[in-house]
Amino acid sequence: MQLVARTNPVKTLPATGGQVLRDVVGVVAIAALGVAGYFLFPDNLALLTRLIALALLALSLDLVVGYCGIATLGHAVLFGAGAYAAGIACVNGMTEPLTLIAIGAIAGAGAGLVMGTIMLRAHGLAQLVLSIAIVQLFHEAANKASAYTGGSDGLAGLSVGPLFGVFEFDLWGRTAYLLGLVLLVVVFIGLKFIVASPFGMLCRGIKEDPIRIRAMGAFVAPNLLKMFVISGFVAGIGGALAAISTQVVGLDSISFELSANALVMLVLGGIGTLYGAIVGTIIFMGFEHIVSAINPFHWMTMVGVLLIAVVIAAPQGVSGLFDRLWSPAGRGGRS
Amino acid sequence: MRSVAGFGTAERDTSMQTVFSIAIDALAYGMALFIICIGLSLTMGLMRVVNLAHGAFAMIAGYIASYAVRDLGIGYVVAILLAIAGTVAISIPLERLLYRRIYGSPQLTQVLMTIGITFCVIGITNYFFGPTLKTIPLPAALSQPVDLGFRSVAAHRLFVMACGAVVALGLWFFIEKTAFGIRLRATVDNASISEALGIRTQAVYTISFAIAMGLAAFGGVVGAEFLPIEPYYALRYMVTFLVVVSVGGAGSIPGALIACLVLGAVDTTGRYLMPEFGNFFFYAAVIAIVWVFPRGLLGKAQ
Amino acid sequence: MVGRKLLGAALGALLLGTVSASADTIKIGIIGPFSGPFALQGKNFQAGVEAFMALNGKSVKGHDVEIIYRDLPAANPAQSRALAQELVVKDKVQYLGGVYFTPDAMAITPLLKQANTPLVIFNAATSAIMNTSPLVVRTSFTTAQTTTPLGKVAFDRGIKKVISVVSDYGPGVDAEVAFKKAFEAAGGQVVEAVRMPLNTNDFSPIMQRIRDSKADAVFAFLPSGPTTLGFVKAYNDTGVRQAGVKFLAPGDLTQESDLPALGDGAVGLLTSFHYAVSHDSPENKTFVEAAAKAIGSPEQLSFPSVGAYDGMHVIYKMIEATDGKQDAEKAVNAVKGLTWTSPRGPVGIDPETRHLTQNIYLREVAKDAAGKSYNKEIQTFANQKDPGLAAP
Amino acid sequence: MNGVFQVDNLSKAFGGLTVSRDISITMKEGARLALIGPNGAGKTTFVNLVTGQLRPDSGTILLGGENVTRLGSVRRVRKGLVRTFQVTRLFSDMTPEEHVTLTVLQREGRASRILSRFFNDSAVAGEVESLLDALGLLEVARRKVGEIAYGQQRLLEIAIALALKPRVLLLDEPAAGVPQSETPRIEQALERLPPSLAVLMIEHDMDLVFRFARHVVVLAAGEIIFEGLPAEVAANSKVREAYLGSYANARQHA
Repeated sequence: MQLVARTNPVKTLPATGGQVLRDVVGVVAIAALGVAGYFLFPDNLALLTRLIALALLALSLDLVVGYCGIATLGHAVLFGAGAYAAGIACVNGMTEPLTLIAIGAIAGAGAGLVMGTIMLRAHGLAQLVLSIAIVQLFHEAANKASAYTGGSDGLAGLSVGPLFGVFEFDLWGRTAYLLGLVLLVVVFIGLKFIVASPFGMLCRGIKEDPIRIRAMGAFVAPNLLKMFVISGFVAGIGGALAAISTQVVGLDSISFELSANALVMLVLGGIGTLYGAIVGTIIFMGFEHIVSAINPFHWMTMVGVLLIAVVIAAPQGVSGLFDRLWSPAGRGGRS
Repeated sequence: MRSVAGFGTAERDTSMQTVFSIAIDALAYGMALFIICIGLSLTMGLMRVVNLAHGAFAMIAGYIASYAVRDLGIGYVVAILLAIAGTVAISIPLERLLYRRIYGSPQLTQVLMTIGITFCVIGITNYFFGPTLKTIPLPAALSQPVDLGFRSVAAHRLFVMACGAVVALGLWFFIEKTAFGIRLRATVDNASISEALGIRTQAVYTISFAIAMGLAAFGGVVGAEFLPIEPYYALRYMVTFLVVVSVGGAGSIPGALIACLVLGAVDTTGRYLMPEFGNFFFYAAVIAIVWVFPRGLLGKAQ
Repeated sequence: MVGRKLLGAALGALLLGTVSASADTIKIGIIGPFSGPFALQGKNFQAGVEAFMALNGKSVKGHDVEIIYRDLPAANPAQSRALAQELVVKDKVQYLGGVYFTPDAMAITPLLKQANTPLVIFNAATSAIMNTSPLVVRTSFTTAQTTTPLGKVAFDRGIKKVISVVSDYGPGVDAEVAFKKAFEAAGGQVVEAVRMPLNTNDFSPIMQRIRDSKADAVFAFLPSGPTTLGFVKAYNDTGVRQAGVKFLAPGDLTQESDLPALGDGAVGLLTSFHYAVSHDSPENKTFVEAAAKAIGSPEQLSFPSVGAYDGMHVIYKMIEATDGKQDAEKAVNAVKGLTWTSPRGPVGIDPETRHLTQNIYLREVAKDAAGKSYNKEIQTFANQKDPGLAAP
Repeated sequence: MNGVFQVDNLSKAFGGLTVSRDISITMKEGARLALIGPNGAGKTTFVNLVTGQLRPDSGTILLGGENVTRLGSVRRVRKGLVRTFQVTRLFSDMTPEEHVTLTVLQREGRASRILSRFFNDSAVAGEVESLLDALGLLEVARRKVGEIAYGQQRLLEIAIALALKPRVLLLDEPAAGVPQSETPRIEQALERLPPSLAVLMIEHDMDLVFRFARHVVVLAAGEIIFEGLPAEVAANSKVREAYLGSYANARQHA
């Protein structure tokens, strides 16, 4: 035991600080961008609120895809669970917005537990297919349970009470937007802590090599499941935010299409950084909004071209491109 | 007494007929799926590309065939050949320009690229051909019902089954028994050694891609009676194709065949017995199969 | 990263901020599926709007009218609300119109009061939408409205037993319920009611069930497009038709834009609906001419166009009544009880429900002299209200 | 004979092919055992059976007197049965410091914690530093593993294993793939392993085996054919026949 017992190292490693500084800058940038959005686009707040809800979904997806290496095309299950839970609670008289957000988060976490339990059985392509099957089943179940969910007509008639009893969710959507922005920043900071925690490192390790992690004496499946639950919590917040701000929950919120969109946004922005999730959502939704306003009939081609262009110009996603610009010397080795 | 017994027999006959009838429907649907999907199984299993744009190429073929038969008055068989040739001709430059960049890329990058291609194809099709359904009129021989004794079946369904069998056998022979098949498998196993052995791997990839697209085209045209051609085809059935191929085990011809037949049977039977829960059956079967065979029915270990 | 994002934001502002209102222009925001799987219906909205403006001018009482289209490819209430909010707040539209899907309409109605903006629905066909806001007017139809007369007519034509087969979603269930009620009230019997998933590709097992049910006719409802085509094909191919089982459906199934694809297989199908492109009247002739020009090829013309056309008529009347001032309540009150002759026949806005009262026609798919399929109107049920709203 | 690690009559067959037959090994504290044998003798299978990657068909594995045969691989690691890999299994995007820190935290049951920082415990940091220092990895502690030399990666494998404070350490070819110039560093690291630790090493490099091992077991075709002192191995005719002869031949030809 001599190796371990020795306590006076010859050389001492300096403290780590660069990453923390970068993250502080990043969080401030997100908050500043959000506030800027509030003043620059006062008439587009509903759209921006939707963007925030989807950014939360993309962030949640990044936890699973980017930090655990689990590809999923069914992540909307977690988002939809949050949206429907908040929606159903609201229709049944629970109108306090923060409570609704909490209900959504818990429902999302529960859905994450179910989804994770099933998906962790398989690997690779089979896992992807499981995720698709699960989202289709949930979609179908939500359609069937129309007495509770409104089925394909959507769950309407949500009248959310004012935030803190003061701020109404009105036409201009200021309350919803600011609530969303605060949630986003808080969640982002929380996630930055989580991915930098021992647990976050462990998950990164599992992503690269589960056998190595087992040989280190750590269980793989329970940790991945834990990440699924956290991911569900975040997606559930996103879903509840969407439900509160639009006052309607539709089947689209628990669909394959939404799952695929979220994955596209995330990969577009770059996986495994958390920033990529936000950047990807802004680019995808912003681009879609602009081109579909310019030409509502044939904008899809332009979105396709954008995706192809990103793969060619920045295979690591847009934030990967940014990373290369930020430190041209440092990260050349990533492949 | 006799009448009761007679009634019982009649009852059993009807139920047997129903079982046969459902089996025939299931077989036809499964085979149609197989023809469309097998090309995707090749690209995913042998070339390791998750080509979500597979359906887009099947759709292009459908448009070509529809145009050829309806507007140019060309015969059905010639139209099929024309559609295959046309689709392959469109796909080769795309392979050179786009797909070649994503061989060996992470799956998610491939997903992004091929979804992008799908969006473009949909947008362009919508622009030039409009959003309406396009049919491919069948020749008289295929549009008549054929009497099988206990029921009549559209001749086209029998044709699809025959096509499926031919494709399965032909492809198996091609990959297992021909010189090109050997090269293809060698390239897949280890591209750099194959290259050292003098195999032109780029050419092998291009040809394999062209074959996969040709199969997509064939499936798109022949299967159009089941999956009608319209611009949204490429996205509408993307999930079905992906699921079927993965359940079978990417790259395995018998795997894809079994998956199509099993899922076709589950789908058809489920929709007969309890249509209101039709999708539940299909996806529950998918989950069950993947649960038991985490690599797909006949998928190879990593 | 900050720089990049701000650059993006600035670019966005540049692109989005260019539309500025001139004082004398009244803007109308139209939301519809202009791309995606339902793009054809969106195109029909546009054709209806453009046909109306071509025939009635682009200004009302000296106020210029400007249309802003916003794409909503599939049912997506969150997106719908965001688009409506943006149209109201940013683009300053005075009227909202369009909306193809029910949940999308449901997402917009809570905004109307605060926005002081009426919504004229060109399509979304669930009865309940009208109860969610007093500022909604609808110029389309409801599934119950178009389906109910079919129940009686089926019984009168000697059909006693029917199997109902619908897609398992809101409109499908509405259709099933409405038909069953009307048919059983007339004395018939619905022997079986099957609801199948929306994304069914192969209908042969359903056809087997229809055969097994020994019904005289099948009542069907599916979303238009590929599913309808597959269903009608299976009806012909599997011998259900040859076995003498009649086909009854609301007219959504045989909409004109699908008829070329349905081909000979559709001939003889019986449907009930509020509008056929072939409707024989001078108003319709003018309309079809203008709308066909707007949409490019006349084969793509279908029922959403007439919903949009009449919707524009209502909006023009609203502008007239308010003289260009934004007053949603006054505008809606002005059109309550309004009657006019639409391309589909005589229509009126029911002052109670704000839904359109109109004729429903029984039609049969037939071939014209040139061999083209069309919906031939063979019977008229005059002045039908929405039974879904009449009896809540 | 009771030791810290005892394997009794371990057998495993894949279909009809027996890959391990009746293998019994006992190790005491401080043991230095080398497991050698020609390619395909079943050495790595043996490690996989012992560490729980594979289930044996029969036989028992005792660790400190406790039967661990039915435990999963993770639980065995937690009880002190630790292995390294023949081909390095490391996270190319992480640094050696991160690898060892993660391992130490995991050993202390803190690796799954969400609400704590990765680098904030000075005791852990001190232990990590001394481990890295002992294996000569301090100067590359903050480099990404993908960028450091292969020999250093092999050393990191050992550092990770040691960070788990094992009772029994299984080294699967610690010098495999390491260039000649870097082997002395590996040897040095092996020499300085804690004396009380029981070490089982699989190795092809006979020089390393003779220098390191106090006891040698020879495996051929899944069976133990020799067990004894290193000095006796070369003299044993069975071993010469089954292994050393062909091995020497192979070397001459190579």
